[in-house]
Amino acid sequence: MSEIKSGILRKEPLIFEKSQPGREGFSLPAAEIPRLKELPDSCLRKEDPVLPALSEVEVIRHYTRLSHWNHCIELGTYPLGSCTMKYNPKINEKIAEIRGLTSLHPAQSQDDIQGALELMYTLEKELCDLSGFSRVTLQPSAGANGEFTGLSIIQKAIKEKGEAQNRKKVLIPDSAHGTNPASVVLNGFEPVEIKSGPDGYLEIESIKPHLDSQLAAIMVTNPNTLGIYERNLCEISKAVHEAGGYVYMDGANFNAIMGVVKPGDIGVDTMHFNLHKTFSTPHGGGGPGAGPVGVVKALEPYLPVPIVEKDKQGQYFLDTDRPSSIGKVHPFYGNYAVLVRALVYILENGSSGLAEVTKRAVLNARYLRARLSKILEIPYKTDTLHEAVFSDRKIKKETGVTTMDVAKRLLDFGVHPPTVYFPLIVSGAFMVEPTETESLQDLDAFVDIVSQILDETKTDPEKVKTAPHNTGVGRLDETYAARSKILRWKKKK
Amino acid sequence: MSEIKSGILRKEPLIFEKSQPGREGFSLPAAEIPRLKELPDSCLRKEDPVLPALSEVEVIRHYTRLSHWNHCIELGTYPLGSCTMKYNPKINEKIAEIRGLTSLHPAQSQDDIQGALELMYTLEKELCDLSGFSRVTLQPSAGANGEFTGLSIIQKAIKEKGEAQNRKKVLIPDSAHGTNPASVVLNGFEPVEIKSGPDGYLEIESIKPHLDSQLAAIMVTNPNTLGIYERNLCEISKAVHEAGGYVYMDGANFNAIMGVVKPGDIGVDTMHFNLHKTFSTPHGGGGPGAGPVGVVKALEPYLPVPIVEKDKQGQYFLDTDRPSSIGKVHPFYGNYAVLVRALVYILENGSSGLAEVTKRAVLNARYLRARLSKILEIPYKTDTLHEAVFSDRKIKKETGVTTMDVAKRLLDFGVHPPTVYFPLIVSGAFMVEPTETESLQDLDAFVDIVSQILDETKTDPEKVKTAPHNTGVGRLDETYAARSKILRWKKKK
Amino acid sequence: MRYLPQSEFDIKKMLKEIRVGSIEELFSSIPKEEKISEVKLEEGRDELHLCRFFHNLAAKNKVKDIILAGGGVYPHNFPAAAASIVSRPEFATAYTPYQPEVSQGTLQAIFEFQTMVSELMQLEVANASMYDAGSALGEALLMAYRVKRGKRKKVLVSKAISPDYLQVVKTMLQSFGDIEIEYLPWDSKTGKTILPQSLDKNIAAVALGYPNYFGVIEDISRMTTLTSSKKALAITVSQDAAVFGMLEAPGNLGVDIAVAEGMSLAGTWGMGGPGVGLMATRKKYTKKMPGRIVGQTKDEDGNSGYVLTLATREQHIRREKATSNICTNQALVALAFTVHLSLLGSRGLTRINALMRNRALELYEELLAIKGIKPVFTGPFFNEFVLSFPGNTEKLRKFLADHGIVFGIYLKKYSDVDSVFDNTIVLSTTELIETQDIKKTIKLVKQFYQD
Amino acid sequence: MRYLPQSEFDIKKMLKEIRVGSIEELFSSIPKEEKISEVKLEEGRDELHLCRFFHNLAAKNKVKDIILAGGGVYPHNFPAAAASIVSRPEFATAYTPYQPEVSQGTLQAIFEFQTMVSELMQLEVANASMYDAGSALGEALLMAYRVKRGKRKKVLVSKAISPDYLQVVKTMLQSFGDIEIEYLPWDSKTGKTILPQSLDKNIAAVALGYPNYFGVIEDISRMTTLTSSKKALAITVSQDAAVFGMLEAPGNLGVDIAVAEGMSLAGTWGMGGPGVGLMATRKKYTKKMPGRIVGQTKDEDGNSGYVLTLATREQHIRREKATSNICTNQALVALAFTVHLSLLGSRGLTRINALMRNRALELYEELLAIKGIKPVFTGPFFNEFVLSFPGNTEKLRKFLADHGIVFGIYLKKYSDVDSVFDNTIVLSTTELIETQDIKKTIKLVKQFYQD
Ligand SMILES: Cc1ncc(COP(=O)(O)O)c(C=O)c1O
Ligand SMILES: Cc1ncc(COP(=O)(O)O)c(C=O)c1O
Repeated sequence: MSEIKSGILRKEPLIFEKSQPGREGFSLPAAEIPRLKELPDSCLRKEDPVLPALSEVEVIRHYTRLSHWNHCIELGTYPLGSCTMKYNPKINEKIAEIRGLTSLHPAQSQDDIQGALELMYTLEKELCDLSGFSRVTLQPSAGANGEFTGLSIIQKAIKEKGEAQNRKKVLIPDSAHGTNPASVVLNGFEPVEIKSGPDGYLEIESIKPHLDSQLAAIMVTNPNTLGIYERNLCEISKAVHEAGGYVYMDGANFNAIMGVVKPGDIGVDTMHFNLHKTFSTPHGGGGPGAGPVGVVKALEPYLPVPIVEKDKQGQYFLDTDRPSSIGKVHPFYGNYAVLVRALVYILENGSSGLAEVTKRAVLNARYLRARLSKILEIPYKTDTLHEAVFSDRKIKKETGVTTMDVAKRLLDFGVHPPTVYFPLIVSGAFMVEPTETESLQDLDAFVDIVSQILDETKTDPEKVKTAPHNTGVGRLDETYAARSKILRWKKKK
Repeated sequence: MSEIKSGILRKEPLIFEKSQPGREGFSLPAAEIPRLKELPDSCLRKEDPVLPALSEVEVIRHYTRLSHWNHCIELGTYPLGSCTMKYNPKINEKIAEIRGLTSLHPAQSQDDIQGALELMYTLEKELCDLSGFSRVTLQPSAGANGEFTGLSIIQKAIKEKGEAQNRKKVLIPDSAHGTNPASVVLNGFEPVEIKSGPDGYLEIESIKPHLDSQLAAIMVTNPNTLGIYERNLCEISKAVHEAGGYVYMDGANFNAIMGVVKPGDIGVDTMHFNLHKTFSTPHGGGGPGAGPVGVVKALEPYLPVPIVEKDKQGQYFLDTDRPSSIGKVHPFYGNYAVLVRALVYILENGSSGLAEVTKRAVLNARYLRARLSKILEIPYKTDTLHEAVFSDRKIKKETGVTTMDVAKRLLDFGVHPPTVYFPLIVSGAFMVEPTETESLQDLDAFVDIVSQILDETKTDPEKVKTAPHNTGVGRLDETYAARSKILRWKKKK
Repeated sequence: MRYLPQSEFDIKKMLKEIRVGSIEELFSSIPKEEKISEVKLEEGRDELHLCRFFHNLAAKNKVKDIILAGGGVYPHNFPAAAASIVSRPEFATAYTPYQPEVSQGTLQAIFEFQTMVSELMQLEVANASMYDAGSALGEALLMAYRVKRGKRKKVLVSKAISPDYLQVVKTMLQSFGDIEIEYLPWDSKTGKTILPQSLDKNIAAVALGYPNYFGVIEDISRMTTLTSSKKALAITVSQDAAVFGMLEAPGNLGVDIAVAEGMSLAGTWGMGGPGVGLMATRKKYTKKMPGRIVGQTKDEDGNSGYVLTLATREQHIRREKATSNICTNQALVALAFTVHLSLLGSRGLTRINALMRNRALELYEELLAIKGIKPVFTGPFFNEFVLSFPGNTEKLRKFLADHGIVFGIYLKKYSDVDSVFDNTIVLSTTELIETQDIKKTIKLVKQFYQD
Repeated sequence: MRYLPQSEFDIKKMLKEIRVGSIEELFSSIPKEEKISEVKLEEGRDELHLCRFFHNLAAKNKVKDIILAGGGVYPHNFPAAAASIVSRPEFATAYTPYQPEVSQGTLQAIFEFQTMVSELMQLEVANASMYDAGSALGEALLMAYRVKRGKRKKVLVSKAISPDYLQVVKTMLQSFGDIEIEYLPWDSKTGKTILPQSLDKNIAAVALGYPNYFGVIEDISRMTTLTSSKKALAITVSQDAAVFGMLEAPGNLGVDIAVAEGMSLAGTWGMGGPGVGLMATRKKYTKKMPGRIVGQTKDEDGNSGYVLTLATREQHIRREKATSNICTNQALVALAFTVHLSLLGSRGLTRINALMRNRALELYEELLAIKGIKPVFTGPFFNEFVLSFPGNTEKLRKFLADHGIVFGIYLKKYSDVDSVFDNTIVLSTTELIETQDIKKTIKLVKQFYQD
């Protein structure tokens, strides 16, 4: 484990503030006088947009310095629960840069992009094999977009059955991610919150009251956001299906069961994958991700258009002639460059390698849980898979220190805190997902740091409450931000 | 200018110390049992070399964290005199990665590497045009290797004249870089130190005593290491030539006169370029560089083999049939990937752009000199071009603070110190070369920092003497290093 | 297993700490019958074979040197300098800046992005990015519905907006259910959308392409006069944010929500994405806006810093009451856009515009000089336009493709609306097109018609 | 002028501070007659044209998929992970670590490099890198001369060392002047260097290739017995450091100075460089060693750190008394080598060795099964060997090249010594060669001889 020292961080003004008239950082063909006379004056800009004027070196220094203010996977442990911050292999990036794979225009004829079509076809097949679904659309841009897509497919299926007026309710456990209820509303459905059982499982009993003709679907995260495998899911699925509803699975945690369980085989009708979680594509500071959606045979007709097919001659083509399709969810083929990376990862590991990845992810998480639960309160004692959620109830009562304080203090040790205050059913949740790419030493170091901080909550609680202390900037005032609403730079007059 | 804050630096153990048995970071075709029985046992290793065993993420984190301990051009001002730490354009790097330019094996037939040959041919022509020499060899790996090559060429010319026994003396001004006398010795010559004149010029009078039949050559850096243009060089060259000697110019400072003076036109017989200085190729933490050598017509026959020629059909070929050549100075074609970058830079700028680069380099240096000489002692008042050398004589006497102390204190402000204690003729030299890629704001910030440090030498000299304070590690004990000679890691027993 | 740091030895130690006998036991909470019984054991590939596999795939694609097609995907230059920043792991392997104190790099860059979007659009507030312009347009319409508190249930949407976007919008609004889309046809002469004389009271918003899919510059002011008269929202969608180097900013024309696609300036246009949807609006609508927003704030010592703010609009706080379900957005593409615009400055951006414009006019004029090639619309265009061609247009495009030219987009596939679309192509240019490329194209077109 | 941050406004301000009227005046210290009178004003190229220019150049090269040639340049894999570290500007745009407190990244990496070289060679001390193995061999011979205090003026150098290296050595020693080279011929049967029965007293060193240019593994112990008996220094030079995954380390065979080329493991082998010369020696010779050395030390608080050390050997301190003139070395290539070996570990390195070895044997055996193809030497080889071919060897190589195969190195050009070199080729393999590549090659060779 690396020792923490303190070094120089350069605080940058905004790039607009560095701008100096007359400088330029571009290299373009020679200036020409634009031929604008054919255009009505009303179309033309009267004032140039205010953009930075700087030389290349100044721009590079600005963003290089800014980059040093970020924590990232390549600097250290990043155990954000539910986010699966695993290492992003470098070979993914190298292959995604191959010009012949990406420098393609959607207007090119399908003959000229056979490689790209084959790539998408192959990725779809791999995802089908892993999940047990019969088809997968690659279009959705992220997990939430996948939820929208899956729910739209369910909606369409319901509509085709002539039940659209009635079936509006979507059941969502209280432990679900915020995108679930938000997606339900975006799809014109009505969310119904379902309480998790005392052991963190979804119980068939709590579903039963809703098994009626208004039921559209249930959205289940499996393993759920406590890291617990929903052992009743099969039974619940059966019940939901019998009631005429559908089962949507939020696949954010698919990394816990990949190679172990195929959701398509256990009653799930549709599910999204997060390629930026399970399949190692970089999170990019918040995207782009990709949220492909798998469906069972019965829902195939409703998949977004186009989908990639292969004809008898082995030629790939885009099938747009799908009359029952929900339409498009992306103007083109989704976050294609992300798809490339995911396929590299899948092919590098192979299905046997991916199953091993799952095992190691769970091994790491359970090890961390075993060690951390000696010092932190774990509200659900149930077995977990890829992550574990702790609570600050006890420390808070005893010392006044909250999960947020502990999180901020963790920053001082060069590791990223876990996800905090989610899921909502755990008070002061501290949700740890180490992923399989952390070493035993990293895990032990993380435990040691948490342990040290817990000691501090007794010996020097102020230190924890006022953390971070080593990060270039202190704890930032979020209330002030919301109140003052400074959302862009403006030229000082 | 960016404000200095302090942030986290992760101190890494040696990678060997992180190693854990059983881990691996490679992805290679499946293991095979090597067929070794045909080999005598004495050829075979009995014990594997001790190398780190780590996963990819661990290796990446190790070196990414280490990288954060470095200052570099892209983080801030790096005004190392004589080193020309200008910004290294990103387009150089991108083009140098084009597979078709570099994935070539020297055993390929010349027909199959026409692009690479044309590239080298073009670079040679460009360097000839810029310098006034009739031919340039691209083989030398760095400036010092260029010095060796140029001197070998001179030596060969002398030999061909039958004067090899006599002509052994090479005159070197006392302001010269250490590589100059070292190269002279490596070439079997005898260095003779020449005192610089009171204004920092090389004076014809100090040369005269040596203009005899023992004179092999004079090595002149122009502009010299004080940044002063050697106004007597033409006259000196004539005198040297008349005495039967040759003129070698150390072209480390060619960036001060590129597009303004052609050394080949003013009496210089041979000169090296530093592509990693003048032509923007990255310094790489100390290389690889490239030190092409230009020669006048008369010295052409002695150039290293091969050289690239173009035949009447426009085909490029390697000419190795050069009976008077000194031979090779590199096993292949020199630091080829560095040559690629230099040509990108030359073609992006064009000759007019390069002349402008020179002007701005001198402008920046003179501006810095003008401002710094208000607060620092400048021992030579003579006009300078691309750099300026200051002395610590006064501050040292008054406050006990040395150039080294000021240099170390500069580190605390996130800028790199200038070259220190060189040239040797200036006591406590502080040799500043900003290069053209620093902005006015960067230059002003540098002056402000120096000024603040000079104030500190009066108000708080201890702070300066014990600097740096913000760099993750304090002033390192070089004497201890030399004494304890710990030059590699060893397994603890 | 280069990504798995657990050695056999580590595993033993860990299992002991967990108090289980084997890794398999860790999965005992999963009902046996749900576990995959027979795993297809496909082997992985080593790095060498992986590279060979993907180079083979790449060889099955044909990269074209001259791309005269746009339609939302404009092959702009993307400088090596910008690419080098985007690939820094400090940016690429971080996530959403939930912990601002160790995410100032990402946060400040997004704040700069918001400022740029706001500047380009001349609208006060921009968010941290949407997936792409198509879904952003859908979100804008939903936002208008929210601004009107769900009381206006109809939106007027130009049929001359990119059909790729319209299909996404249609899916979104259909799923949402409570909003009716009325499509506005275009004038077959001008190519401009036919706006109604006045608006019904139940109209929440009107949306136009700016420029539209045919490259025609719509009468944005006419729309905004109309919308403001009935307090509806005026929305524009632009297929390439670059045009705002020279085209009047939507905000200055009275637009309420401007969305645009940024990927063409962000180096990610290949195969059409990842995109980055830009969205800007008036200050008063801030709380109705979807997506993340970064704001400036300070720490206890008064040091300035940046944080995600106004999160009460978002799903993780408001859940079913959120303004959108978006969570992961397109941050790295937004960064690429930001760094590129930082290098360009307004001078670079207008330079690009001049080149786009002038090459487009050259192409337009030289094509029209060929017998039988005709303009389709009279409306003004900037760098994208529609022409009709004699003979077999598919053959022409194929002929040119075989010579390395992507000759626009064949409009036939969108001909469900108007029969004018037989043999018509929409063409466009960027600064990557040189005069010599146009000469080559013209020569080949002539050759095609002569043969 | 994207690299020049000075605006017109800045320039005015700066000239004023300098107190000159124009930029031209800044050059007034240069005699007028020395200034270029008429400057050829060649325009620069913008990024787009620059890229086009170099892509055109690249198109004039033929990249081959199957490279069966070595001769000092071995196309090993270079993992994307290693490349990503090397391209980090923190490493690439720093210089020689003159200020150790802000160069710990470079310094620690070099210290790790030195450790690896020392481990591979089993010699106590390694330096921070030389330009390439050829010049490193020259430096090693000069070092031996220094160790012998200039009193032994002759070195014995095997003629079976790479001719590319020998030419560099010859240039160096010829220029130096005080050392005579006596070349040792090789045995035309075994391919091993013929060592003398005993050494003269004036011999400072003996140098062998290990393996030699023919791939033959020399009797290193015989050489070291010989040298140690006369207190001369034994030197080996290796064309590819990778072989020390399986070949006995020079240090264990009694070698005093081991040099090797590292570029083939550092991803920079294209066109033969930048190389990186590895050099290791015994502790007692440290002060005679050329090049930079990094050592461990501490700061006032006892924190460990790394610095350039033992600089009194070097030109910047000792000037004409330095052990070498080397200043800028090959640091970034050394870093690439270090990161690659860190990823490989000894398991990866031996894996590579097994693949190199096994493919070489396959190729060797399958070629020998073809009528008329014969081995040239009987000495043991590892992954590089010499065969003689019937018919026109140049034609054979060309035929294979046209099918994407670099079929070894034609030895004809080194035939000044021995006529055995008509129609002989030295072939080698790395882990990038697959069995299917060898099959393809064999098929084509057979086809060549059938036609
Ligand atoms: C459980 C769960 N569901 C859904 C999502 C939404 O996925 P995305 O951010 O890719 O839209 C997340 C993301 O954090 C999640 O953790
Ligand atoms: C004046 C001068 N000459 C020669 C050299 C040696 O050049 P290189 O380091 O490229 O060998 C230098 C390098 O710093 C120098 O400054």
